[in-house]
Amino acid sequence: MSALKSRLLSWEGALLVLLIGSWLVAFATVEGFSGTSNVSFLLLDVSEIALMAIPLTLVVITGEIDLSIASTLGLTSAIIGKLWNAGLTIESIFVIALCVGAVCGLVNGLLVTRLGLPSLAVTIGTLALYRGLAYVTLGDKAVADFPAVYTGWATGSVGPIPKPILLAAVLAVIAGVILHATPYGRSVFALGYNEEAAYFAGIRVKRIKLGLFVASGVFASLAAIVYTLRYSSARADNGTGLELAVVAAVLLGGVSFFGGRGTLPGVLTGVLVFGVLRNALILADVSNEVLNFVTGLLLISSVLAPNLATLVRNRRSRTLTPPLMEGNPS
Amino acid sequence: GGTTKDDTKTEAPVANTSATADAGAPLKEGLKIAFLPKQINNPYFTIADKGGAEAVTAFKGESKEVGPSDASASSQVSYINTLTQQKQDVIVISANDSNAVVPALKTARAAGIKVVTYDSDAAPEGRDVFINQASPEDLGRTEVQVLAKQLDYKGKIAVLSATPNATNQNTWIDFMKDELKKPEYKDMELVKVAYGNDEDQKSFTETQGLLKSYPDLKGIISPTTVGISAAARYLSGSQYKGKVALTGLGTPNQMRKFVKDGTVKEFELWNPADLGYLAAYAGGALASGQITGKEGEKFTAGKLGEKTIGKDGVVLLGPPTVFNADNIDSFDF
Amino acid sequence: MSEPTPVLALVDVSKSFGAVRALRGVHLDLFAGEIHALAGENGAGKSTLVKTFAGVHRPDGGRVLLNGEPVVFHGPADAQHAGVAVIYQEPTLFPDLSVAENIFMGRQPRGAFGRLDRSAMNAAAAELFARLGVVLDPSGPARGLSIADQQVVEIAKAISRDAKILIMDEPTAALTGREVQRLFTVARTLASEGCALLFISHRLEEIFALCRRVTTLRDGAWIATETVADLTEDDLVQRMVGRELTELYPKVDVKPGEVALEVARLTREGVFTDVSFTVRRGEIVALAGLVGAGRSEVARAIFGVDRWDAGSVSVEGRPLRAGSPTTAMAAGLALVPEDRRQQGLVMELSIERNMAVTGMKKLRRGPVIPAAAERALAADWAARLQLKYSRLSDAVGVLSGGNQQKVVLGKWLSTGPKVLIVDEPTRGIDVGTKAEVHRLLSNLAAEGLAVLMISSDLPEVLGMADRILVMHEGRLTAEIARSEASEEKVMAAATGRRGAAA
Amino acid sequence: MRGVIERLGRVRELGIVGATVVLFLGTGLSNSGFLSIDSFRDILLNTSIIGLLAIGQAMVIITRNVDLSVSSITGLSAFTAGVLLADHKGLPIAVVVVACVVLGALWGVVNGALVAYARIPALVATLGTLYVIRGVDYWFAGGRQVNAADMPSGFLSLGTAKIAGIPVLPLITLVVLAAVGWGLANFRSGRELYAIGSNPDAAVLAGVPVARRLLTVFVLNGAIAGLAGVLWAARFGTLDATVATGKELDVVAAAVVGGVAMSGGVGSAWGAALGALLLTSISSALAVLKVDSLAQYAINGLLLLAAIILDRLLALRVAARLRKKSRERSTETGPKVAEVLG
Ligand SMILES: Nc1ncnc2c1ncn2[C@@H]1O[C@H](COP(=O)(O)OP(=O)(O)OP(=O)(O)O)[C@@H](O)[C@H]1O
Ligand SMILES: Nc1ncnc2c1ncn2[C@@H]1O[C@H](COP(=O)(O)OP(=O)(O)OP(=O)(O)O)[C@@H](O)[C@H]1O
Ligand SMILES: [Mg+2]
Ligand SMILES: [Mg+2]
Repeated sequence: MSALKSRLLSWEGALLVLLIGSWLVAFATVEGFSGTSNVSFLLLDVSEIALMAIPLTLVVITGEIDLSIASTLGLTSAIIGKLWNAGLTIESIFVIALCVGAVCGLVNGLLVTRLGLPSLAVTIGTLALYRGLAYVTLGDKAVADFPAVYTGWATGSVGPIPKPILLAAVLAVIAGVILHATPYGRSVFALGYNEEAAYFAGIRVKRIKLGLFVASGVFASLAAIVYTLRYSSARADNGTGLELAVVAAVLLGGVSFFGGRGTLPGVLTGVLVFGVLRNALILADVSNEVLNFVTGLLLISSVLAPNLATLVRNRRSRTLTPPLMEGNPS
Repeated sequence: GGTTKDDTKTEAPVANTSATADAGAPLKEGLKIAFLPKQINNPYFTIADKGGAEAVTAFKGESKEVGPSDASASSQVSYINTLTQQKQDVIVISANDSNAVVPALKTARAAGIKVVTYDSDAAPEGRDVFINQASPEDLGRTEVQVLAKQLDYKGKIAVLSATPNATNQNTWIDFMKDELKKPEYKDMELVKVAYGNDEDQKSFTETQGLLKSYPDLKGIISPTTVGISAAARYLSGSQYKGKVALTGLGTPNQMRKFVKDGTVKEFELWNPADLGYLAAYAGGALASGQITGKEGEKFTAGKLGEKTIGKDGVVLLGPPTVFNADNIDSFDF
Repeated sequence: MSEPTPVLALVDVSKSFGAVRALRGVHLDLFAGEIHALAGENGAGKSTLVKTFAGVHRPDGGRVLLNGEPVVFHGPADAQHAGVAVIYQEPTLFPDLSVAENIFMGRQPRGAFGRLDRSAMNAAAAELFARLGVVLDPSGPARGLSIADQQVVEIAKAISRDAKILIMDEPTAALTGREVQRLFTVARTLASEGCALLFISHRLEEIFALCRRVTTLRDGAWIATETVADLTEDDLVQRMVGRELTELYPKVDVKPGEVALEVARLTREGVFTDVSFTVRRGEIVALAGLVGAGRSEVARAIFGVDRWDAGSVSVEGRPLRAGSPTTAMAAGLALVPEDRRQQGLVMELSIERNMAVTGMKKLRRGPVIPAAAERALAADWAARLQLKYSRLSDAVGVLSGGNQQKVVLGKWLSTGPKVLIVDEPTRGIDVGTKAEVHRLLSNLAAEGLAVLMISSDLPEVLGMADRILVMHEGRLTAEIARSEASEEKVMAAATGRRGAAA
Repeated sequence: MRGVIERLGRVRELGIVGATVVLFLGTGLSNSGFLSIDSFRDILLNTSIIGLLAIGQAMVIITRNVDLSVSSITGLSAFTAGVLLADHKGLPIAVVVVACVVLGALWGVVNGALVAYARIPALVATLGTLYVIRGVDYWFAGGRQVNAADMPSGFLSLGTAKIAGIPVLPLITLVVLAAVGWGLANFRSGRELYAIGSNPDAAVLAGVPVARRLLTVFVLNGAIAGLAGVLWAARFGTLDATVATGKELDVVAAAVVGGVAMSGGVGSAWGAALGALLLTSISSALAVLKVDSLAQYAINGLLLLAAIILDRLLALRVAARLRKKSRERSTETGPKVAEVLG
């Protein structure tokens, strides 16, 4: 554990250093970066990713994954548009939207926990399904005329901090406490490492996973509300492909894809690192292919760095730790 | 209580009507003009923006092309924001989502940046002028006419479009449907609108599907460069070659092979390079105060000569070129 | 007498893991044809030594000699090529592959075009099992085998290598008398064929029965290497523990109270049938039987880990819902499972987390768990069980096998259960600790706890149980009171020879 | 005398076969055209590329890893093929094929090294290289598009040519399938892949050269992706930097639908190929069934789920029967634990 902890700490530390470092470099070299308005653009751009990354972190820690979040976002957005055209009050629409997300998550959760299907396969399926339903709902139309009060809220900010980000921050703190300090969080880690042992210890494995999938859906629909409002545009294809960005952020944040390992602060730092680099590179007129490139390298180095460290350590103590410990499920 | 659709009224365009045009003013030098296409590395826009760059160098400005690699609705917004940060003089944009970009564009204009849309318009309050490649009405109707001639006004036809949300394609298709209502088309029937998502492979399989499910299909209109080439490629390799007519929008280089082997008789397209070129000059004129975007104002667009701003700030590029075996070799784009 | 050179030898070898010095200056020579015992408490360093022989660990200091020549094993593959075969303490099987392929992985018999010859492979495996006298389907999957069967497969794997050196780390921990005897016969044959064997066990009688020489370790240090014949069990314990051993089966007699656990006609399709019995407060009831009799399955069904198809279970008169460990725990049940790596512990989590995982509700202050309380609880039980550890925040996985078992016990005892089910509670636990655990169990019983103890260790069963239930092929075949219990009676019932039990 | 694993495995694949048959009959009823030779030809053609990728992916997943970068490798390879053919007229096609396969293999080396030696979880490593390789592709293409017209018709005809009435592309896929399928089932090295996926640590102790095997697997998969790229170029003719974007999920889906468990150690190349066939048949069927284009995505997803669920139910059934029969005592959680991703 100590080794593990230090590894984690070292990784979060490294991320933080990376974040501050890239921030300073951009601040010094990229003109237009330092403006407060730019800071809020930067943050606003990652607000949906941040929102969806929060529950996904927990989901991945339990050894599952949810690739359908971006499609859930699309479906919710489409339904928001449909209902808005139908003349419902925006407030009631928000409530319905959250329920839609909950249902989407519930479907994923039931398929994974009750039928014991691999979540990757299931959520690839629902990725297609939910996006499809979005098209069925809103077709090729786009709904734009949302009330200025709310679109204003979504684009508005307190000081340099956009309101959606504040929302995300509050939720993140709550989730962080739950994950790192409560019995629920302990159970999440335990079953992430060894589902069977957790089950033998009387942890309600299925219920916990189900709950997390539902949460993932709800947060996705929350992200949908933010997205729809800040672009004041409800469309069936909103957020297409966002899932990989979120997964990338979570992994960059040091969450082990095989479950059991990861922290929320790490993930949020990861999200910010992405935001800063993207923004800075675009400002510096770096072409899009380089953006792809950097994203990829970042992702790889996110694990390469700590691994090399451990590898070196092992060289010294000349112990052959069986490789791919990572690879061990449950 | 609560807010419903009826409570919201679309706010009036913030077009800076206060400003007055001075047609005489010279084109400023050193203008910073940025091109923001739907998607970077998309051949069509690459050509268009080359044309734009040519124009900008012509009036001694500096131009650049930035943009997302995915043509998704909102990915343009962060680029608009950064361009605003960089205090460009003009943003020339082809909107992926006519609404989603508006808030950002408003901020840009509030910061004194002129906004020109080309190829695909944004909501009027988001831009000063729109450079229209060809009036949607002309396009929609001519496509049908061209095809009808080829099948002498008889038989089932289908449309192979881009994404279900593509604004241009959808307006064109509406005009096609309207054209088809006319009596002379009574023997023609539009059986299906398929979507190839501007993906080569999807368009290819969709064409297959069309011909499977409608064996008696006589013609296909594909108003997108990706779609038409994919469809043409399937036809040319299948037993339908020459039996099923195909027309739509395509670039000569993509279609040359199929025009020569007889898969396709005719297709149309405007010259993308000219589109970018005109957009650049419009931007220059705006930034130099020659025009403000009001109807009737005039400006000279280099080799394209004088252009007049039409209703709600729309500038027409002119009628599209029709390509066929005779003229195709004289074009290279 | 001029000693021949040892086939494999450790000279002044030391190995540490961070703070833990698992081995310091250990000497060991293995001679062809001898069966050499390695004794030591939990955490003494036996498995570490084994892993150094196997090329898993490379020593920090000292040398490994093969036929007198220094060698460096860069990995298990090297060791295997050098003719070293190892049975690891923890089974290392491929659950998705067939039993036969598990045995012959990387050495599968091949036919034309390097195509591997499955029938030949299965035949060879069947032969090995026959030699070990066990019934196992070579083409069946390894997933779902009991610990015991897994151990059998491991043994088959090792002897199938016809290695020059065979190292066995607690191979008998999971086995019952019959399999052990078989294993010993095989071992003796191998030795007579000139193979050198290293044998580790916490069952001293086995060491005396099988081995010629014994090397003892204490806290990673080499204590002695002597001829078994010149030793008494007490001497050996003395070497291992460094003190006089207290009584091994400190059973205190208690007056059984009212019924705490009642199992009625419990049945699970194809696993066990019509199992009925009761356990009273203060009683220790042993569930004995041969490997595969289905004892663990009964335990798992009672605790709700597996569903049952018919019958009922009630704790203090209140019936339990089928298939819900959570309600079972709420009703006061606790199960110390058979397979500590897969079921008992979360290897990657710290000792304290593992201890607390069953008692989180109790530890909770408001919504959160105070780390201090968690640590206090863990520290308390670590002390009571005399756990060997460097830091409570270390991952349980780095503890020695026996110490891991203690953590599992602590984790369940800390819930203050009414009924405690222990499946092989002292498997892989050294004599010292064994005595501790036994005293713990009987004290708990004395305090009114009802204990159901599954064990393959007959002396333990006879020494600790007030009543002995015997299972055979998924059915209860006998109930024997402490007073008239004897090895013969139990074995008779366990092997299904009815008459004897009556 | 075959083992339970194989028995289970066979059943798993039978499930997919069943689903595919049902799909064909169902669609055939409403539109007999779907059952025409011609349409089978098209479906085979459409399957060949995804199928090829799925076969490679199966190898990787069996070792409890995954390779998401295949789509990018395919894209890069396809564009490279296009450029080679367009800019160097008269370059023998064989040379182009070899070049692309080698290109793919090289990226495979990168993936393999990252996973096997730097010990980065495959998902992270290959998600990373997915971005990196696509970046390289964009940089290389820089907005250029290679059109059918620029490539020799001899090459393009590959996409449509037939041998004995069967198109060439599916034949190529079949050859690869036969090779991989046989190797996985019958070579020691093939079996070792299952061992690695089933229990990596035990594999090390059993003396399996884990790192070397993993490297090989990724290289092979990369090479296959490279080959797929060439086929893509031949079949679709229009090539730019976006070729095959997003296909990685389809490929993984195909493998998983085909009964290759993400938790490693289970599945076969045949299953993966069948999975690919099922998925492509579904989309072809939808196009044929005059389903409203907007509803197609939804139904696609629905059917995908249906396929997985069906497969799962069959597996559970067999497990139950086994338990009753041979006193098999796999734990209640056991199978689920096995199914848990990674
Ligand atoms: N990989 C490891 N990392 C850290 N410490 C370890 C590791 N392996 C063993 N240890 C420590 O080394 C010491 C010796 O462990 P080892 O497993 O050799 O004991 P053992 O004699 O086999 O005990 P048992 O009889 O319970 O199996 C123990 O304190 C253990 O905690
Ligand atoms: N006839 C058999 N056929 C197949 N497997 C068997 C058979 N008999 C026993 N087994 C194996 O033995 C296991 C049952 O052992 P189980 O642990 O339930 O019994 P036990 O009495 O608790 O033995 P242990 O002493 O190992 O706990 C099953 O998992 C199964 O793999
Ligand atoms: Mg040990
Ligand atoms: Mg048992």
